[in-house]
Amino acid sequence: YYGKVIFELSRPGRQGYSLPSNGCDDVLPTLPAGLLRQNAPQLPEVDELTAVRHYNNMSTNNFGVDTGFYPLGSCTMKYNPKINEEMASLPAFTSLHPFQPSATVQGALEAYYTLQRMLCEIGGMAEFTLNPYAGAHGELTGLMVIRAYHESRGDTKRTKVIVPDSAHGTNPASAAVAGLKVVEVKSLPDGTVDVNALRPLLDDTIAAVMMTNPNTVGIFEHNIPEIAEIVHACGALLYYDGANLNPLLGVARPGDMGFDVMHINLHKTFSTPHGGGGPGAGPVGVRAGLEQFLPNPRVVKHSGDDDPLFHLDFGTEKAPHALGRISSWLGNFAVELRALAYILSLGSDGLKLAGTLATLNANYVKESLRDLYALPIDRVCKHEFVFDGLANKSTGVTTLNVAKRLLDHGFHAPTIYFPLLFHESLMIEPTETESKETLDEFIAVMRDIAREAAEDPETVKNAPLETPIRKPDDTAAALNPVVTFAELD
Amino acid sequence: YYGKVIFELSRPGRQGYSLPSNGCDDVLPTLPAGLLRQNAPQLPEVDELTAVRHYNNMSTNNFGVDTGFYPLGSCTMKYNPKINEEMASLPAFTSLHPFQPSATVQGALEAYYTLQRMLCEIGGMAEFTLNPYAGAHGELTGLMVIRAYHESRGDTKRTKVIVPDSAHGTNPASAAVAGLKVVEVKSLPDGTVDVNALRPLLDDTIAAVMMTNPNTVGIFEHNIPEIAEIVHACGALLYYDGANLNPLLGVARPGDMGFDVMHINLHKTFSTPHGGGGPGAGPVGVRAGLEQFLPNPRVVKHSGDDDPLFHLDFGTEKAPHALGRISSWLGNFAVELRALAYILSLGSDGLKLAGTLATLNANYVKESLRDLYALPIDRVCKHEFVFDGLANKSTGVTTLNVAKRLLDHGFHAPTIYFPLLFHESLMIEPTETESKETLDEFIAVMRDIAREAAEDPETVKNAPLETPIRKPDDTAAALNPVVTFAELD
Amino acid sequence: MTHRYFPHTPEDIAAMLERCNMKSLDELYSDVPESLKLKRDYDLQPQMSEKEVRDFFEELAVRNQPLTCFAGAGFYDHYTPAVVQSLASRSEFLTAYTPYQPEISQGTLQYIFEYQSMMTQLTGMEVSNASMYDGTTAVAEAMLMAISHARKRNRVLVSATLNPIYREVIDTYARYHGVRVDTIAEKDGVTDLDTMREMLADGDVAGVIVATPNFYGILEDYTGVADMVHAAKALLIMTAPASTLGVIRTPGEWGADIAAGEAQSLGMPLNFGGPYLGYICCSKALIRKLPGRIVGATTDADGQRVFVLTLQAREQHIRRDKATSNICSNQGLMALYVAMYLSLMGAKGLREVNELSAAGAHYLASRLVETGAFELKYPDRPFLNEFVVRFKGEVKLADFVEVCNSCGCLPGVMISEDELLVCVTETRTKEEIDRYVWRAETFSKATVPAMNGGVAANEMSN
Amino acid sequence: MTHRYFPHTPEDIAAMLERCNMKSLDELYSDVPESLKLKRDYDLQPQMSEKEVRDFFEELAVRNQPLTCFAGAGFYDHYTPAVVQSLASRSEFLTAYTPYQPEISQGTLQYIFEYQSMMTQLTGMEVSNASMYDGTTAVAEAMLMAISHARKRNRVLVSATLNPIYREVIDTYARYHGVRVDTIAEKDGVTDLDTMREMLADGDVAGVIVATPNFYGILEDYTGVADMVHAAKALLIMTAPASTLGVIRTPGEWGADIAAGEAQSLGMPLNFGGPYLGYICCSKALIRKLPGRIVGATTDADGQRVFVLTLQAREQHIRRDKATSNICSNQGLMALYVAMYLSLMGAKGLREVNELSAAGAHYLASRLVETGAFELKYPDRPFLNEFVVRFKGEVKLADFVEVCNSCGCLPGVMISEDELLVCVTETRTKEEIDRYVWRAETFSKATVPAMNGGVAANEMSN
Repeated sequence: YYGKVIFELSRPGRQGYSLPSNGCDDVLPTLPAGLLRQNAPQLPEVDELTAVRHYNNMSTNNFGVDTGFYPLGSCTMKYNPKINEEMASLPAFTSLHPFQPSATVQGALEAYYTLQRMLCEIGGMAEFTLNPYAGAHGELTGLMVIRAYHESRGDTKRTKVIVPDSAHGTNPASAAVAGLKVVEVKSLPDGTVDVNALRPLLDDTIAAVMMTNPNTVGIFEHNIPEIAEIVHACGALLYYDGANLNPLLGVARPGDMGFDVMHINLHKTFSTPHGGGGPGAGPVGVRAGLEQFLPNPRVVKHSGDDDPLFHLDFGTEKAPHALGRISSWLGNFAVELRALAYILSLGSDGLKLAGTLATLNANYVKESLRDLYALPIDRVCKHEFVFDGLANKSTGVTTLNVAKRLLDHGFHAPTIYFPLLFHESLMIEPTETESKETLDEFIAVMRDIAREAAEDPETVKNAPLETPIRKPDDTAAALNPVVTFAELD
Repeated sequence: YYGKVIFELSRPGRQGYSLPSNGCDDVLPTLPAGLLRQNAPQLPEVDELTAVRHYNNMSTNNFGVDTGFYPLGSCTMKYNPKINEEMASLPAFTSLHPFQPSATVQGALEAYYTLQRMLCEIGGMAEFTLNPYAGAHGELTGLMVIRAYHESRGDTKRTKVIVPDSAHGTNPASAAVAGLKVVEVKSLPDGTVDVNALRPLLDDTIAAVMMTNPNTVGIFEHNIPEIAEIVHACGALLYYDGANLNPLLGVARPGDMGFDVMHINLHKTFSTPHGGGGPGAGPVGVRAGLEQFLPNPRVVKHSGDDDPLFHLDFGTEKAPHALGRISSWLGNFAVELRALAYILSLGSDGLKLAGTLATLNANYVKESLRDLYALPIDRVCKHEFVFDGLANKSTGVTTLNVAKRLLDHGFHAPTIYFPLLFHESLMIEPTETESKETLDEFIAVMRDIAREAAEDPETVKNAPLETPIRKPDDTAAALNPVVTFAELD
Repeated sequence: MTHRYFPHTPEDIAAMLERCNMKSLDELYSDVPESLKLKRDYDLQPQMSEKEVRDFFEELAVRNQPLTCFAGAGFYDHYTPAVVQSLASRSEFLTAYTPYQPEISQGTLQYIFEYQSMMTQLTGMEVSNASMYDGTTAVAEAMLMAISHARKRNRVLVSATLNPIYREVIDTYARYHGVRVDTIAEKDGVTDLDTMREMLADGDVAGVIVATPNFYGILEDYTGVADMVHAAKALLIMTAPASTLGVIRTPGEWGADIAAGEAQSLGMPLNFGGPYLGYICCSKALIRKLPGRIVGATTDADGQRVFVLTLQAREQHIRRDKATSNICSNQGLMALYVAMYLSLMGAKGLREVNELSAAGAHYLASRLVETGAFELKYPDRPFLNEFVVRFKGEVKLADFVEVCNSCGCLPGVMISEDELLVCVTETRTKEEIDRYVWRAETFSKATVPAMNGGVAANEMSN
Repeated sequence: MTHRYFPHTPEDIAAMLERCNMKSLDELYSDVPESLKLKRDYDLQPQMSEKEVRDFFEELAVRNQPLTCFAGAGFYDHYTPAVVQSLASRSEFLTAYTPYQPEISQGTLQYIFEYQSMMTQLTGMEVSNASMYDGTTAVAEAMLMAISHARKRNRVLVSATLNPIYREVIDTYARYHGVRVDTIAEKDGVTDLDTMREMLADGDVAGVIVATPNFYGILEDYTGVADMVHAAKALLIMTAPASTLGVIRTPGEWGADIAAGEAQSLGMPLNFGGPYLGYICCSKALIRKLPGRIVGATTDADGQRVFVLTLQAREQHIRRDKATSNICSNQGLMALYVAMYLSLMGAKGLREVNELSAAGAHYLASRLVETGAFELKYPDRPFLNEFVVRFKGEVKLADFVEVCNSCGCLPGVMISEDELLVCVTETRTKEEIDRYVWRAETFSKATVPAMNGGVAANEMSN
């Protein structure tokens, strides 16, 4: 047993809590028995120290950004500043009920409003909503905005979305959830969208074209002005997936490139912690003319003398075309506070530097390894780049092997087998918060692995060798899913 | 290199801070150059993430109570509740300057006063000061109180302190710092003070007798009433070292046993975290009649209607005999807050249970291992007990070997080679917050080690085998001390 | 130029550019057409020191007014033990991402497994995913599961007693996904089961969505409903605030196919709306329709029991436009909150939470009625810890709410001009409840209408 | 009876008692004479739930008034980066004890080694211990070092410009240790070196204790003092608030033998007086007189560089009554604060802290003088960020202080009826300073004496 689950530490009669009495009579017994549960749930019974040790020690089986280098491509694993955690934990924010009257939450509303305006400036957009909970939720919201726009014009034929073949899986999946059909457009060998392949796909059934720029192989889509022109010419809107915004901070804005709708992953570009898979946040921005389609509620600022200054707009009056509500309230508010703290900390100068250094770090790693790893697209990259596995294909060592061998050396693995453009994709995104020394160590290990693959391929194929667990049986897990403690023998 | 030191991660030009400008002119250059330092100190230059990773990963080279069982005898390594950390971190406490007017710190003063009163009740004393910073500092303060008492009576011959041979080193050391000579009294084979050996030592040169009860071998000094009587009869005072108060919570009070002066280690009995060696706190209590000798400042509560209610007394008026100031202010205040939270959480019932279960745990471990380890004192113990190494002395396996072998099994070692009564002391204090399962695991490992010592003594002698570092060379360290980075080559 | 978050010294930059065969940082952007480049700085302030950031947030914070909370309406002021926040902030949990590399992610994988185990116990269902964004989107995705499961049928029935914000989100998802949503009318605060039966008979129903306790806090009796729904070959989707599942009859016991809803009540602070956590559990038969990540147990090369992400073939990164959902990042860390909260509370603690909450709520309800200022809207319906009162005073309920606010109290959520949805949790003391009652008493007797008639009252939706 | 901190179930207790051949928990205390047993419960409340504990402390907290701090007098409101508190709360650091087992304590040992390295850099001395309790006890123990080093000589000279609370603690230690403490008079705010020379000539001096910046904030000129002291075979002990050592001439540069003082200014919150950290550094020749723990580097069996507690033969647990000091637990965790604070700040950051503080202080001093309400007590003495002003107003200084307090400001520490010791750190903004000045201006012009004449003013000692 690598680690017991908490149920295995449970003993009847232990307890890890205590509650104050409120001196009121217990009324549960007076409720109709048929409306109450028959058996207590099987939950652990542990004292406080048992729980503390359990989760404390469990945490040490995890690797985070604070542990070491985490070059997971497309995920922007940059440093998450501690001050942001502290600010988001101020009781005057954490204790607010969402339905408190606006007059009692002016600070919170101003935080939301301020971040909204900052994102507009950064994205080159007219308006933002912070309500979506994650990147994929932002995509869905953005596509709904686009559909609302077309519907408002009575343009109901537009039922398709074009996505590049290099796109992240959330793009087509979001389109499907939004009730749109997906049409894939091919990429050129240099990784950019093939404008000539795109042109014939564009007709009056196309609601939107989804792109990310730089794209998932880290290449700037330099044809974007032309693409924007032909997309708009056919009456469709251009959607910007903000997953890769980081390298463009301070340099170029999606709005200026011709994108109509966009989302931003606050947990990537604006450094909110990834939390083992969320909570993130996926604010959605729109260009002028599309504001009225954003979801409700919205935070609005009244004119100068009004008190209170910030209000909630639920949409009926001002935005009859709004797409409705896509989340409980104003999104993952505490995540938004962290992003606000980050943007304030960096400021206009720091943001530009972040983008530039992220790009520098990626190119540095690329140039330092290109002789040993296959570089299918040999161009200046942005925040990330993709190798197609080892250059020497004769060893039989796969990208998976390389990734696992990296674990043995104390690094998190890059993203592997994505994008789907290449068979052996190994997608590396160092981010700007990594030092040259860290990159040099990573480069040295990657070079060692390449050498080892040639000289002793079996060792690499058997990797990882040093991790506390090795080669879990994924097939067995999927064949006979055991997803709860009750199902364990 | 097991771990680099932060200096080795430094690069000129990096920085991990930023400061706001206050727009005032820099005046440093206008100060006389001869009063300023000539060269900048050699300190690290690192960015924030480098520092975070460094200290984050450094922490994982440590073993704490939250990691696992820590049966370090005489140190009472019980669970440190998280709520206490949170309460002690409330900004309305942490931001207070010590010299703020009393009217602006009434909550802080009340916290101090409340804890003071609680300790009086627990210790059976008339008055407490929380000003001493640690147990040893409390001993020193207590001995000064005793000297101040004798001096106030013109009784100047009393220059000696009697301590048992089983006493912790701080007892004689504190006596020496307080300008007193140490006379050692022997223990009986059962670990208790030999009253017959004590009696002839008592004369009019004795200022105090220092004892702890239960003593350092975990045995209750059942002759304490008689001892108190003869000590008092000779005009000396009886000092209680509170290091071992934990098992007596709710059961017996030093004041009721005849002790005149005592200290309490808040970080032991009242569960403030040990912090790798402090900060602790060593409040000192006195019986009625000795209050006026306590150090300044003191927190006093005015009568009912006064506003503000709590005041600081600096001693001149009310306590001309006070021993003066022994610390900057009111001790380690944030540590006191934690102890207060702990006592409130446990309450009268919980405290008694703590003492009882600590005693139960110790006896349980003792009874479970007595066949394999030498038990020099075979009596009911209190919170801890001492083995004199393995029962089977033929193996050559020492207490040090056993301790190191425990590290291989994920346990912290007990206290070893203390008390000095036995050659191979192995002093085990489980504390009340450990579960029977944890104790059973420890017992099983201890039994395995005893078996291994018989069957394969070399393995045990070579322990630890599994720790990240092994057998550091203490002799080399002491022979040629390298205590700063500048001294490393 | 430098920043505390960036380690690059000028020497580093020079050396790195040289490796890249570049002369300046600008060359890194040689691929970006000049016409697209922003020729100015962002119109934002320059970088702030940490102290200034702190001052900024503290200045915002003082313009919030934390209130003693008698509001629920889906989000509850339960007590979170200090351990939860303390352990969840461990950087190994906080700064990791999706556990793609199980060898160095057992921490995340294991707490998700524990979370799944606990949520299935609470809901009485067989399987759970790793979390959804929140309750509203969890129920909306449950609806999509039903649609996907039904293949051709395209209609969903939703009880009128469901929390209206859930309904709004359902409507949004349904509208674009092409789902028809029909409302099952309510009768005296509960779902009209006769209407439901008739609507099912109309056919084309893929799923039925009901709640208990419902939006009004009423415990509904769904006896026979599962059979009725299943007879129509539809799926029954039930929702409840997760904490109440410690005592109320579970979706599993009612025979539901999917349990989905909000788990904020299991240890998450109110946080002005998020992050929260949506739970979604279902029968094992539906597992391949279940959206999001799922963690399963397996063994590793050394035979150790370990945990991995499993059944990923359902997910967006494999199935793309055929995926069951587009969810990718979810609320991972909040699942840790739930796992730790439920570990500490256990079944007994969760029961006590509900007992105390219900006791306080029933006490407040009867005392409020006694004041004469309020009457219960549904006096004959059983409720747990939330109830609707109708204001009988001469002045406006909004004014009462405002007076309460100015006294540091949030008396509930106004659900109409004269109706207040009131909630009591275990964090409310008798004194706080009595002060509420006293305020109601005083206010109802006051002849002068409330103070400043400014912007009033709680907003939930307009 | 049970408690959330105790894991014992009734079954556990029964099984454990059985192993001990006992029938009841009472038997565990069979060795305690009945006459000594407490026959009642403690007169304390019964156990509290965590929520009640929280409420208790929050109720206390509201009766404290955090003030914008212009007070120093040994304890300074410097800014602590969020990283420090966040990392110091890692349980591996927090819940460990003295690193007796180096194999599983390298975390603690390494940060102490770093701390020692940094403090020697700051003080300009060769070696440092692992920490003392605070500045006052560090200087008192430095005095004991000098006494121990001198063997027969038994007299210590202390400058009158030393912080009086340091002097009080020194006097206490000296009194019981049999040390004679004589005061070197001050002249216009600085140590009178002529007097010092004469007193040294009287003989029997083991050590001389001086400060810079001294209690009045004045940077003293100790040129020639080390030679003078050493000529008398005494040790020179110097003290300075640790943060100022980033810019002022160091004890090492002045030729001191021991540097000892308070390091609270290196990242520790004010915390109403503690925990702080006393530093004590000395020449390598004195290392065996140095009290407390010392960490040294060595190698392990595999040749790795590792850290251990070293020179333990000096310490109380070995030497007992022959030990150099009785210190055992020290301020371990606060050494981590210092190590992290200085890692982040570096020499440049520490210099900026001092630049900003000094700039603010000099600005405030000149503006206060301009108001006409105050004059500088030592107008010709150089100061860094702390200075003494004399109140010239018609009413009482105590009233001014009280007015400031009521406006949320702590204007300094009153060191006499009409003298205020004022400090500015980098955390004070220009606006805050200007508001202070405005208040002084307004107050000095006001004809009415201050409001309620209640309990006034700052207390430091009576």
